[in-house]
Amino acid sequence: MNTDMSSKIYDFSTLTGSIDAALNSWMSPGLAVLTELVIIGLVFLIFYALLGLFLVYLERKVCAVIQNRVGPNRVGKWGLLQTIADLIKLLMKELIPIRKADHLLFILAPFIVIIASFMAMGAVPFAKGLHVLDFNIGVFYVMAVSSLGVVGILIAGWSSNSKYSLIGAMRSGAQIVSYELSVGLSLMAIVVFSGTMSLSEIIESQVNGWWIFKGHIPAFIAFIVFLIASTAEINRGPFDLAEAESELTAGFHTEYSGIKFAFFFLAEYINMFIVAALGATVFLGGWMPLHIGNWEGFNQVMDYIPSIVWFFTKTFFIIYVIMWFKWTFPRLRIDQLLTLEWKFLLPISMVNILLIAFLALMHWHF
Amino acid sequence: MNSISKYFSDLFRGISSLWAGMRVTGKYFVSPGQIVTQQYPENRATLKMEPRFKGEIIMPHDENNQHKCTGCGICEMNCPNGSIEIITDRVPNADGKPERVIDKHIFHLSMCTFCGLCVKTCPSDALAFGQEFEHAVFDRHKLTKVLNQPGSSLKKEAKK
Amino acid sequence: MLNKQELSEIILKMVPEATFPEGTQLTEVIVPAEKILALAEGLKNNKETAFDYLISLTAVDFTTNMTVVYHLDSTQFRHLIVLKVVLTDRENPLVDSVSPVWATAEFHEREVFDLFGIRFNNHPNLKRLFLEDDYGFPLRKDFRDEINIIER
Amino acid sequence: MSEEIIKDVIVRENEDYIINMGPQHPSTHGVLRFEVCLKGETVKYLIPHIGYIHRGIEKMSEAITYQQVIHLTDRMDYLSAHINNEAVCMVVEEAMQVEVPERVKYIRTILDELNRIASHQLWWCAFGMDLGALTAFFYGLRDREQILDIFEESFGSRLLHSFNTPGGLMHDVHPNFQKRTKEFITYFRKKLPEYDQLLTGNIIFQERAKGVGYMSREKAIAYGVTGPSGRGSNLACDIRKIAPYGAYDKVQFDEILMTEGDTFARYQVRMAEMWESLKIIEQLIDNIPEGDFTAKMKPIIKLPVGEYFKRVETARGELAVYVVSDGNKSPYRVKFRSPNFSNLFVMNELAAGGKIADLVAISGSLDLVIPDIDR
Repeated sequence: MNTDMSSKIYDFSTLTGSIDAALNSWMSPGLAVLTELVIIGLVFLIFYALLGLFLVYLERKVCAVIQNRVGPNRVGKWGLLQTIADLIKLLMKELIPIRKADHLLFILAPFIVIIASFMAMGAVPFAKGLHVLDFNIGVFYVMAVSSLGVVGILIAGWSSNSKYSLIGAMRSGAQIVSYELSVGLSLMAIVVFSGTMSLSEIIESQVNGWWIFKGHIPAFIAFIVFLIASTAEINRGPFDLAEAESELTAGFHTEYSGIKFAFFFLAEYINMFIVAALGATVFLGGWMPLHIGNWEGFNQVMDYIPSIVWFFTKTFFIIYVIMWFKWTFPRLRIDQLLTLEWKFLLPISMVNILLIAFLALMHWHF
Repeated sequence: MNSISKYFSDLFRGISSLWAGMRVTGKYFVSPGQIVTQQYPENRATLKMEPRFKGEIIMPHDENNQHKCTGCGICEMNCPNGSIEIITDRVPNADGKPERVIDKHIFHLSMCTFCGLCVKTCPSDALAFGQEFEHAVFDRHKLTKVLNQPGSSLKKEAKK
Repeated sequence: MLNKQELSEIILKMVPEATFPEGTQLTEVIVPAEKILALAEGLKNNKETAFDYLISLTAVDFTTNMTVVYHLDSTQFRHLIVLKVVLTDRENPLVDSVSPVWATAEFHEREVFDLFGIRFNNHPNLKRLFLEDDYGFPLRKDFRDEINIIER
Repeated sequence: MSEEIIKDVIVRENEDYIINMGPQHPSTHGVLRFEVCLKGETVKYLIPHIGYIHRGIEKMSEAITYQQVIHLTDRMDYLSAHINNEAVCMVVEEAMQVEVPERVKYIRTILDELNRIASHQLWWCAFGMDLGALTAFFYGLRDREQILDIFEESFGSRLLHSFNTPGGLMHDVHPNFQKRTKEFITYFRKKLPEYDQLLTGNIIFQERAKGVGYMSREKAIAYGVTGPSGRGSNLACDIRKIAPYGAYDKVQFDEILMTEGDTFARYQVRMAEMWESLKIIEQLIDNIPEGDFTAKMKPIIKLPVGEYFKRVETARGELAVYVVSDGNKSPYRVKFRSPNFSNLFVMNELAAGGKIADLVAISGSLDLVIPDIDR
């Protein structure tokens, strides 16, 4: 019954299949795969840059309206070109070499952070059929890759030979390492429900309702824990201790200038997108339209909205909530941050996992 | 047992306080009408400063280019940081007797702190505050202004 | 709340050499330099006076002498008193530091040292607060600085 | 810096992990440098270095007349400029035995309280921003604009208004001063609960502020900490109650005292003081007596020989003006006992043992204004 329903959703794999067939007809299979890789790389690069710039612009506008201001409105129609102007400015800025800094590591750090967010971006299912890396261990892969970012931050803090950045790096190291536990456990909750770790299958399993509704209370708790832990994972919101303006001026990227600073800046926003996409995929059913049980008419109507629109609205809703956190709450102190993780989030998510395993065993979820 | 209940009550009290804060910012997010920013360069035509705004010191001249400054120098004495210099010269008036007349009333806007003592202590109310506030100049010497316009003269009026 | 008469009796018991100038806005006491620390401790620990709050410690250069002025207040009785120490030696003015009695005195005394050059012995760390070391003592009446200060 | 100081810093440097917070630092609210010795995240000791904005106001005021000293004092604690000016005016008026008209007393007290609210609003913005709630900064400033517009309409300038002269006011208040002040009172009574909702109730804020930087009453008295910071540790030091001046004796308001003595207590004292100031203004705004706005004063003011002392409650604590006059038109010696000077040096006692984040919270709760420290 559910196969024909999902067939009506437009399937991008037909598009990718036709490109693949065309390429194979022109050139040898090896060369075809190579050009596909180049195309994917280019598409990703452009998407990456545009998304980063748009998210920076979105954050400045959202924060402006919350604070009763207008936000950027001078460069471009509604200030749309503002972030592009910022990028050009950062490109033109001089890369100030730091005396007695460890130059190799100093240059390497931004690249590690960017590569980590690039790799994590690969596993995100943008729409039905539009999926670059569809591992059968998707969730595990994203978790592993996103923890690479902290290595870059630590290297940046250590190599820029300044006391402020060292403190900032140490703080964010402790923070990210401890919050990965709760992110992992909250994602584990849905893996237990859906039985698989591959992101596309998790979405398929939500065809008759998103996990946050089907898993009722424990899934909702897991979603809240995921939101809090992932905000801490990307050094944002009430947990931005790594670059606490009022204490450490700019934390680990104090000494960076020019394009290296832009890498850190962009990577932070792309990490936010990845975390939001992951949350939307696992909890809110990624590109799967909202289906309610057996209301045929309602489900039909929902299917007409293309799946990519579903994905981006859910992701941008979560991004808005993350931004909402940042512009409302004061900053936590480093020891409160760790007690919140080890004394509150971790026990809650452990009990949650037990509860969910019991529910999955007894099939009490929908 | 009460420590567990305290644990949960702390948790829910905390979350409800967080939600209260988010309600405030959420309320302002959904009401862009509250935006208070003034688009300064664009609204220059409609921007009107308060009549008493202390923009700079000016010497009001009436229609036939006459002002009330007699060149007595009281404002120069009262200015705390010496931003007023009076240059007077002797001109024989109607009945031949040389009389002190103001030549140049030099006002260093760069040193003025807008304390208003000159305006207050001037016996003939010759000085006043102007509402002009755009004083950015590229050359510091432009900030040294001569308040009495060229060719202006003292306004004769019945002695109070 | 003690009035001037009772305060002067208590002080005379502690420091017989104290004198009380007349016609001043507040009750004033002139104390010899070596007795100031004893009087300070006495006034603070005495239950009736309980001067536990040093409002301000400053100095005035009367060209003939340098006077260190202590404004004291009691958080309990809220009666005010002004202690004065007259230092005639202008080259090396010296007076005991009252920082053991009131903690805030340590920094007021550093400011007085910085601007007047009055040294306070057994002061925890008598260094200048505002100015560099080679700069003179600006608030002295005989301080001349042709470059920065224009005599009008 | 002379060699001796450089050598001294080097000696201390290689033993301990010293970072300099300031003089350009987002959370020192001005050019003040904290030399902080750290062990990991906790602060071992802290040495405040001041003098970056020392203009020698006391030396300058020995060369200018009493009317001209007025507009030097609002450059000291620029957030309670009007209260500073009033202090010097009252010293001169008491010395000359000039009785100021009733109308001037009422207007001066209303403007003091408006100035206190504006100062507490800016403190709330900076304190929120120090702890990371950047939105609090904009809400506070948006509401502060209302007061600054009222000031601009009557005085002509928003922050540093030389509106007081010895003997009364420069000129009378603007005709619709009363109407706008009443509008502001109703407007701000709706906004203050939002401040509490956004920050005071917030669990993260309470965790950051409660129990941080405890100051006992004895330590507050020993270090001469006055104003809301002192009242946070149960020290009744409000000069408006001890030695009422202006129209404070005709007004009912209570002095806010907290006993906990930590950063959150100082925060609550200031928040409650905003409500009190609104109450004071409300009692005064409707019955400002008619009359002229200044007493008859000779143009050259010469104080009789002698010493004069006046204490005033600014937004940050007790400002005492001590004037020694030798009879001519400029004072022989002026000493400003500034509240921030004493409030600053208790920092070392409060911050030692805490984290860097606590150091920022404590310095925010003490509400330091650096030009007032250096004068």
